Amino acid sequence: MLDVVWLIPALPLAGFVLILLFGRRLGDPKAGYLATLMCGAAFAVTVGVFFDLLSKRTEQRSHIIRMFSWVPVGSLNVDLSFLADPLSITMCLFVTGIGTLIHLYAIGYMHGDPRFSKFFLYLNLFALSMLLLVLGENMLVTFLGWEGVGTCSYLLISFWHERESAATAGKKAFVTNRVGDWGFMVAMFFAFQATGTLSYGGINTAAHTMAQSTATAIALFCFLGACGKSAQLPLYIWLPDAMEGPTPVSALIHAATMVTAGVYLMCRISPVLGAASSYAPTLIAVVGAATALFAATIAVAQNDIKRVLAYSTISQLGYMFLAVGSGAYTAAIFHMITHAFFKALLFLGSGAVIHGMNHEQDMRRMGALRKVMPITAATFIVGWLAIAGVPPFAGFWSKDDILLAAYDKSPVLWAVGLVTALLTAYYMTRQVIMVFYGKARWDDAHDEHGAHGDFHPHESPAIMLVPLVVLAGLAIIGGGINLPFSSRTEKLAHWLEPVVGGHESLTGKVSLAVIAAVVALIGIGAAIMIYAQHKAKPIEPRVLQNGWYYDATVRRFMGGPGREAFDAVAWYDATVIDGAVNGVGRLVRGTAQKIRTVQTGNVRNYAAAIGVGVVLLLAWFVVVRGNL
Amino acid sequence: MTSFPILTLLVLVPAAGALAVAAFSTRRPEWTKLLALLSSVFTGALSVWLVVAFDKSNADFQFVSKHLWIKPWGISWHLGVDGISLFLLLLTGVLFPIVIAGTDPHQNHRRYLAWMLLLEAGLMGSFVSLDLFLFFVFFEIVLVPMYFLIAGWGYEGRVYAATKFFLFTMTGSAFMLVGVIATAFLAKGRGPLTFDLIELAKADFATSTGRWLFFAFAVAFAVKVPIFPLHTWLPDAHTQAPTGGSVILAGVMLKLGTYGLLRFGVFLFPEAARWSRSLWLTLAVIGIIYGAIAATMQKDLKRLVAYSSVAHLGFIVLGIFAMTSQSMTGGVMQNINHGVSTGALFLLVGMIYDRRHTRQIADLKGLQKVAPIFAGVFMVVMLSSIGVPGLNGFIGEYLVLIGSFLTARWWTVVAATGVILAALYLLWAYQRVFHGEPDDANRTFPELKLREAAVLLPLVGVIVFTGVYPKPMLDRIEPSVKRLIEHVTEKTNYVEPQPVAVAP
Amino acid sequence: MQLFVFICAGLMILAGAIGVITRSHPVHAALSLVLTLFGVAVLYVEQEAQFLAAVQVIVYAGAIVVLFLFVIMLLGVDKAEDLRIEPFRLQRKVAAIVGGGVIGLVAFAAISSRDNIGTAARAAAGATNDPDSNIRTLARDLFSDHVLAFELTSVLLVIAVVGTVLLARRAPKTPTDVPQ
Amino acid sequence: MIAAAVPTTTWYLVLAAVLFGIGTVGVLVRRNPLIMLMCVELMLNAVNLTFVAVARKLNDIGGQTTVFFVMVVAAAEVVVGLGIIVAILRRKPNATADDLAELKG
Amino acid sequence: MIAADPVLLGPSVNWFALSPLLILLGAAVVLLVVGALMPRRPPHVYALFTVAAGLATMIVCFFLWDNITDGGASTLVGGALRFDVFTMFITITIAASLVLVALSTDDYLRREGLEGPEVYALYLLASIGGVIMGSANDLIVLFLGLEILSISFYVMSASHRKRIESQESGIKYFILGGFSSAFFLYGIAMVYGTAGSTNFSKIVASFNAIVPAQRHDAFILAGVALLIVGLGFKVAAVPFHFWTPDVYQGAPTPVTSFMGSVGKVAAFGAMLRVLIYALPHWSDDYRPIVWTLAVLTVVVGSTMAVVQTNVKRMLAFSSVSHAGFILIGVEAAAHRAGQPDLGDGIPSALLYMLLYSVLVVGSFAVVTMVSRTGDNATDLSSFRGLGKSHPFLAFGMTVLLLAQAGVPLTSGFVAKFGVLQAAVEEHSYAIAIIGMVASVIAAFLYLRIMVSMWITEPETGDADREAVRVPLWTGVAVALAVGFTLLVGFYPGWLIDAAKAAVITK
Repeated sequence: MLDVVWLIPALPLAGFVLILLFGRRLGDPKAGYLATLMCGAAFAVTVGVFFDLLSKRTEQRSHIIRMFSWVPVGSLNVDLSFLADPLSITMCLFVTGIGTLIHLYAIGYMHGDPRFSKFFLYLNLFALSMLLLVLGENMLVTFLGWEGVGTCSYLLISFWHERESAATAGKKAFVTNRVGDWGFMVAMFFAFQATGTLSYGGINTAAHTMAQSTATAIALFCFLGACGKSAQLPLYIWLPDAMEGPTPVSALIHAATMVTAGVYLMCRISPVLGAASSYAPTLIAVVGAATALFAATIAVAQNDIKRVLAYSTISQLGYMFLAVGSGAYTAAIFHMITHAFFKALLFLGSGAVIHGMNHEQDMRRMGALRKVMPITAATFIVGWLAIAGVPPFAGFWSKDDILLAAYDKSPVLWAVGLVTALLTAYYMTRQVIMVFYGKARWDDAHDEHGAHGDFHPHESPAIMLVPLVVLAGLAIIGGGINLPFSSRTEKLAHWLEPVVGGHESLTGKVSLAVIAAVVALIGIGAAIMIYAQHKAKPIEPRVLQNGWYYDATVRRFMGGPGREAFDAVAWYDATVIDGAVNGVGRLVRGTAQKIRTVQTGNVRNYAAAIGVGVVLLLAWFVVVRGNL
Repeated sequence: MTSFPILTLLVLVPAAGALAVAAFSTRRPEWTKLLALLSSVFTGALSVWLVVAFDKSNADFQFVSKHLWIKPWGISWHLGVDGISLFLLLLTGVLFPIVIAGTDPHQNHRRYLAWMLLLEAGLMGSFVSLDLFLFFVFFEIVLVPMYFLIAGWGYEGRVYAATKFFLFTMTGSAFMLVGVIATAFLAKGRGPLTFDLIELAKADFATSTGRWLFFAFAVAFAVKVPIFPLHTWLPDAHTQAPTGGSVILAGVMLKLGTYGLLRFGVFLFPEAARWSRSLWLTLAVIGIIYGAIAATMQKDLKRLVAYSSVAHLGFIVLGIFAMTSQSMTGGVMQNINHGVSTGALFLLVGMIYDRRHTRQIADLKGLQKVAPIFAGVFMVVMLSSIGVPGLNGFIGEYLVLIGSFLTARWWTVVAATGVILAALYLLWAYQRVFHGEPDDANRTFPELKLREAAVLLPLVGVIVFTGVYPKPMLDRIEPSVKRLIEHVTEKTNYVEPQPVAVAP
Repeated sequence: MQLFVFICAGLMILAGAIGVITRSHPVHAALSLVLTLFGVAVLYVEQEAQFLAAVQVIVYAGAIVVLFLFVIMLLGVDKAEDLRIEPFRLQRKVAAIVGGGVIGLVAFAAISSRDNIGTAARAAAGATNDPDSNIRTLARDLFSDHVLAFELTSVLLVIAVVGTVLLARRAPKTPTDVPQ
Repeated sequence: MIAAAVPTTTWYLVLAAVLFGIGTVGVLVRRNPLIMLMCVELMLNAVNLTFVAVARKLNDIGGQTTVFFVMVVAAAEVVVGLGIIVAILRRKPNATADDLAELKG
Repeated sequence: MIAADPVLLGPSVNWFALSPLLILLGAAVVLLVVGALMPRRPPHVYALFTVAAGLATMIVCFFLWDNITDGGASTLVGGALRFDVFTMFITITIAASLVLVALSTDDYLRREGLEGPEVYALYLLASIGGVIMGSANDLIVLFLGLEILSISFYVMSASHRKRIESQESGIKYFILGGFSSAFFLYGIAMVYGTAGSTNFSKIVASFNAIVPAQRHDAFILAGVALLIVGLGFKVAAVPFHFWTPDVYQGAPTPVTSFMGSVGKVAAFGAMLRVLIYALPHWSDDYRPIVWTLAVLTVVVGSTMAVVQTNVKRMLAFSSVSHAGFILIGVEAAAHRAGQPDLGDGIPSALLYMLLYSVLVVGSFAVVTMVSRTGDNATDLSSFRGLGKSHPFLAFGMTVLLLAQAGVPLTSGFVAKFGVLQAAVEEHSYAIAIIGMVASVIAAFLYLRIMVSMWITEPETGDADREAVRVPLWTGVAVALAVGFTLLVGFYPGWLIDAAKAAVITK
C-alpha cells in the first residue's frame, strides 16, 4: 500500500484537471461531488497507507517514494518524491479527512453560486498543494506545496472578487505570506550550502554535524516562513482579513490545514532546531506565547462571528509554537489535530449560521439562534467546550500537554499560556452566548440592513450538517489519541517518536492540569456573568476591537511612508535617471545650438577661425615641438 | 554529426521570408501574412528539430558550420549551438510565429511582417554566431528592424522611444565594437588576425587589459539587459512598441544582453568577470529591488510589465556573476522563462489594449467578472512571473538564488526579497484590473477569442510543463554551463564552491 | 647698396600692403597693391630672379591689377568702405592676434633656424647663379623636371576659361529663389 | 656699420612673413570681396618672395620655377574669382562679404 | 647662342601609365569642342559621355593595377607623379564617383535649365586635379592639382545662376579656398627652404641626412603646420571646416555630391601623400595634431549635424564627421610613417574614402530628386511622406543613411570597422571610442531623416507640393550606390584586400 502514496496527491490533481476541463459542464452540484469524491478517495488511500505503516516496525515507518528527478543541477539534485512517515501520514489523515468533510459541506454552502465549479476547482487544487506540502520528501517539494496553498488561499480569499475588500484581503494574504516564504527560501539556501541536499533526511541527519550558527539560521529562517504561513506575530495580519473568503475556505485553509503548515515544518526539521543555539527555541516559544495572548485579547472584543474565530485560530497557533519552542513537538501536533477538529467545526458552524442568516456575520445582530438551528447550535457548543479546554473534550488534553511543556520551559510562558486559556474560554463563551442565546436581534437587523424581503434564519441542509456532526464527534473524542495517563495511552507520542524524537515526561503534573481546567471554567463563568446575566458591563475597549491598532499602523505605514518611498523611487527613476539620459541629449543639442551661433555665415569669421587654427598649429609646432 | 547546415538555415529562412514578404504584392494582405507565418513556422520547426537532434551529452558546440567570410580580417561565418544558446533559439523560433499569428499591426502589414522576419533572422544569427565580428553584426543589425517596428507601428510616443532605444543600444555597442577589435588584435600575437570566439578564448590577456576589454563588452550587454542604471530606454521602448514588438523585445532581445555576458563576457575574460563580480552582483540586486519598486508605482500596465523585466533580468545577471553551476543554469533557464511569461504578459496586455484602447490601469476594472477565461490565463502567466513553484518562473529564479547563495550569500538574501515585491506589484495590478465590479466601460469587455487562445495556449503549456518537469531543459543547459565554469577555472584560480556533502 | 635697395623695396612693399588693407576706396587699394608688387619685383632682381621680376611687373602689376580696376569700374563698385565700423566685436582683435601670431611665429622660426635654411644639397636642375641666363636655366628646369606641372597649368587655364564662360552666362529673368 | 651689412636670406624671410601677416589681417578685416582678393594676392606675393629668397640661398632654380607656377595659379584664381564676384554683384550691387551670409547655422 | 645649347632632354614619359589622366583630359576637351560646335543639346549625351570617360578611366586603371602588381611601383614624368596601387585606388575611386555624379547631374541640369557641357567638362578637369593630388610626388604638382580641383569647385558651386545661395557659396568657398591655399603654399615654401626640393623622394632623402641634427628645426615645423592647415581645410577638419555646410548647402546638389566624394578623396589622398610619404620624419610632431583634429572633427561634425533642419546641411556636417573618421585612419597611419610596414592606417583610410564617396553621392542623388525644381526643397519637411509616395527611393535613402550611421551589413560599417581596427592596432583606443560615441550622436541625425521619410504624418498642403520625379539616370545612380553599399556590406573581403595592396611597396 505504501507504493501508492503518490495517489494521495494524484487524486485531487485528477479532480482539479477534470473540473478544469469539464467543470462548467458538470456544474452545480456535480462538480462538487466529483471534488469530494476525489478528496474522499485520497482519504481512503491515506487510511490504507496509515495502516500499512502501522503494521511495520517503528524504525521502518519511513518510506520514500521517488517520482522523478525534478531539479537536477550539479550538486543540487532535487527529486519530486514523497516521504511517508508517521508525521506526514498523520497530517495527511486529517488534511484529507477534514478536507473531505469540508468539501461535502461546501456543496451545500456554495449551492447557487455562479462560480460553483470554480470553487471546487480551487479546493481540489488546494488539497493537492497541501498534500504535496506534507508529503514532500525535501524542502523544495514542501515549498512547492507551501506556495501552492498560498496561491490557493489567495484565489479562495478573493473568490468573491467583485468585493473590493475580498480582493484586497487575498492580495494581502499572498504578499504577507511571501515575506514568510522569503524566510523559507533563505532557510533552504542555508540548508543546501551546509548539507548539499534539501531532503529532510539529509538535513536532519547532518543537523548535529553542521555549525551551530548554520542550524540556528536554518531554524530561524524556517520559523520566519512559519510565522507567515501560520499567522504569528508579526505577520499575522492577513488572517483576520482572510475571513473575506467563503466560510468553508476559512474552515479548511485558515483553521484546520494550511495555517498549521508552519507548525508542521518546524516539527519536520526538529533535529535542526535541536541543534540550534538555545535562544532559537526560546524565541519561538516566546513568539508563540505572545501571539497566543495577543490574539486572545483581541478576540475578546470582536463582533464579527468569523473574526472571533480567526483571532482564536491565531491564538491557538501561538499555543502550537509555544509547544514547538518548548520542544514538545508531539504536543504541538496533538493540538494541531484537535484544533483542526474543533476549529473546523466552529468555522463550519459559523458558516451554517451565516448561511442561515443570509450572510449576516455581525454577532450583535444574532442571538437565540439555538431555537431555529438546533443541530448547528449543538455542534457549535461542543466545539466551544473543546476549545475552552473543558475536560474531557479534545481541546483540554492537547492544551494541557502544551501548558505542561511550557511550564517545563519556563513558568512565565506557562502563566501566559494560562491567561490565554482563560481568555479563550471567555471569548468563546461570549460568542456562543451572543449567537445562540439571549434575545433574537435579527429582527431589528433587517430594517437597517435593508435586506431583501422576509428574513427567516433557518437551519442548513443535511449535507452541511453531516460534517458538523462528524466533527463534533471528533471534537469530543479527539483527545483520546494521546491521553496522558500512562505511556500506553500516549499513542500519538509513540507514533510520532521516530520523527520528532522522544516524548516528554508528564508525570506529576496533575496539579497543573487541574489549574488549567479551573481557569477555563473561570473564563466561562465570567463570560456568562457578563453576557448572559449582564452582571457587568462588557469589557470591549476600542483598542482591542481594533486589534491593538497593529494592523492599522502597518496599513498606515504602507499607505503613508511606504508608499511615499515607493513613489520616491519611481520619481527618482523618471526624473534623475531618465532625466540624466534625456539631459545628455539636451546637453548635446544645447551645445550644438551654442556652437551653431559661431557658424555665422560670414566668410570673414570663418577666415578668422582658420587664422586662429593656423596660429594654434604654428604655436604647437614652432613653440612646443620646435627648438625653443 | 550532420552536414546539414541547419543553423545557417535558421538565419536564412526568415531573412528570405522577409525579402519575399517585402516583394509580395500588397493586394492580398492575407497571403502576405500566410507567407510570413509559413516562413516563421518553418523556422520554428527547424528550431524544434534542433532541440530534438541536440546531443545532450555533448557540452561543446554542435551543428558547427564554418566558412571563411572576410579573409583579410580573418572573419568567418562560424555558427554553432550549445546548451546556453539552444533554448534561446527555440524561444525565438516559437515566439515569432506566435507573434505573427497573434498580433495585427494597425497599418501596412507587409512592411511590418518583413521587418519582423528580418528581426528574427538577426536574433537567430546573434545566438548562433561564434565569431565576434559576426555576432556584432547581428547584434547591431537587429536594432534596425526593431527601430522601425517601434517607430512605425508603436503608440503615441513612438519616435522618441524608438530613437532612445536605438541610440542607447548603439552607445553600448560603440564600446563593444572597439572591444571586439581590441580583443582580436591583442590576442593576435604573432599569429593571423582572427575574430573566432573559440580561438580568442584561448588567449591570455594581461590582467588590466582583460578588465578593460571586459568592460567594453559589458557596457553593451549591460545596456541591452538592461542593468540598472542603464535601463531607462526599456520602459519607453516596451510601452511604445506595438504588441508584437514588445513581445520580441522582452522575450528575446533582452536576452542578447545576458547571453552576451555569458558567451562573450565571462567566457573571454574570466578574470575580469571574477574581479568585477561585486559590482555586477550589486547592480543586479539593485535592479531586482529597484525594478520591482518602480513597477509597483506605474500607472501604465505595459510600463509595469516593462519594469518587471528589469527586476527579472536582475536575477539572471545575479546568476551569471555568482558563477556556480546552479546559478548559471538558472540564469540561462530564466532567460527562457522570462521570455515565455513576459512575452505572454505583453500579448495579454496587447489584447486588453485592442479591446479597450487604453493601457492605463485606472481605466480598467472588474475584467475577471466579464472575461473569466481571459483573467484565468492572465492569472497563470502572472503567477509564473511571480515565481510560484510548479510554474516555469520559479525554477529559474530558484536555481539562480540557491546557486548564488553559495558564493554571494548576502546579495542573494537581499535579492530573494524581490519575490515579495514581485507578488506585490503584480497582484496589486491584477486586483485593480481584474477584480472589483466592472464599470460601464469595462462591462462589454469581450472574452478571450479562439485565435487568441490558440496563440496563448502553447505559452501556457510551456509555462506549466517547464515548471513541473524542467529536467529536459536542465539536462541540456547544464553541461555547457559546467564547461564554461571549467573554462573559468582553467583561466583563473576560481574553484566553484560546492556545498558540504552530507554523509551518506 | 644692397641694404639700401632692400630697405627701400621693403618699405614700398609694406607701405603698399598697409595701403591695401587700410584704404577704404577699392581703387586706392588696387593702386597700393601695385606699389607692393613693384617692390617685390625689385627684390626679385636683387635675388637673381630677373625673369620673374619681369613677369611680376607685366603679368601681376600689369594684367591682374588692371583686371581688378576693370571690374571695379565695370560694376561701379567703387563705393568706399567705412572701415570705422566693424560689425563683429571680436573680429579685429582676432585679426590682430592672427596677424601678429603668424608674423611672430614665422619670423621667429625663420630667425631661429637661419643656419638650416638653404643648406640642403642643391637639386640637379640648375643653379640661380648659373652662368647661363636666368631665363634659360629656368626654361630648362621648366621643361625637364617640372614639365608635368607646366602642362597642368594649361589645364588650370582651361578651367579658368570654361569657368568664366559658365559664370558669365546671363542670369535668367526670373530667379527661382526670389519669392514673387 | 649698418650700410655695410648685407641683407641675408633671413631678412627676406622676415619681410615676407610681415607681408604675409598683413595679407592675412586684410582678409580678416576687409569687407569688399575685391579687396579680400587683393589681400590673398599679398599673401601669395609673400610666399613668392620666400621662394625666391630660399632659392637664392639654396642656389636652386627650382624655387623660381615654382614662383612661375604660383603666378599662373594666381592669375587663374583672379580670373575665376572676379568672374564669381561679377556674377554676384550683378545680382546684389555693392554687396560686401558681410552681406553674403544667407547660408549659416 | 641657341645653337650652343645642349640638347634639352625631357624626362621620359610612360604614356600608358598616364592614360587615366589623358582620358579625362581628352574627354573634357572633346566635350568642350563638340559642345561649342553643336547647336542642339541632345539629352543625356554629355552625361553619358562623361560616364563613358569615367568607366574607361576605371578600366584602364584595372589594367595598370595589374602592371604595378607585376612590375612594381615607379614614378612618372621625372618623378612628378607616383605610379603605385595607391594612385590607382584613388583614381578608381574618383572615376567611380565621377560616373555616379554625372548620372545624377543629367536630369538636374535639364530641370534647372542649366544645360551645357561645361559642368561635365569641369567634372572631368576637376577629376584630373583630384587624381594629381592623390598621385603627386612633388609638392608643386600637388599644389597645382589642388588648385585645379579647387578652382573647378569655385566655379561649379557658383554655377547655378538662378540661386543666389549658389553664388554665395561660390564666393565663400573661393575666398576661404584662396586664403587657405596661401597658407598651404607658404608651407611648401618652408619645406622647400629646408629640404632644397619639392620632390617627395628628394625631401625624404634630404631629411634623412639632416634630421638627426635638426630634429626640432622650427622653420620646417612651421612648414608642416601650414601644410596641415591647407590640407585640413580641404578635408574640412575642424576648425577649418566652416565653409563646408554653407558651401554644401548652397552649391547645386550634384556639385555638392561631387565635392563630398571627389573633393574629399583627393584631399585625403594628398594628405596621406604629404604626411606619410613626404614627411615621415615629423610624424611624432604632427600625430598629436592629427589626433586632435580627428577628435574635434568627429565630435563637432556629429554634434552640429544634430541640430540642423536642412538635409543638405545635415549631410554636410555628417561629411565633416566622416572626415574625422578618415582622420582616425590617418592618425593610425601616422604611427607607421616611414616604417617598412605601413600598417592598416592607409588602407583603412582609402577604403573609407571609397565607400563614403559612394554613400555620399547616392545620398545627394536622392536629395537632388527631392529638392525639386529650383533645388531649394531640401528642408527636412521636404522628405515627409517619401516612404509612402516613393517607397523604393525612400528605401534606398534609408540604406544609404544606415550605412552612414555604420550599421552592419552595409559598406559604412566595413569602413568604420576598418579605421577602428587600424586605430586599435596602433593602440589608439581613446580616439576609437570617441569616434564611436560621436557616431552614435550622428546616428540621431540619420534617424531624423528616416523618421521624416517613413513616419511623420503628412500635413495639409503636402499634396500641393511638386511631386518628386525619379528620372532614369539619377535612379540608376542611386540604385548603383545602394547596390554597392549592400554588396560591400555583405561581401567586403575583395575590397579590403585591394585597399591593403595600396601600401605594399615593391
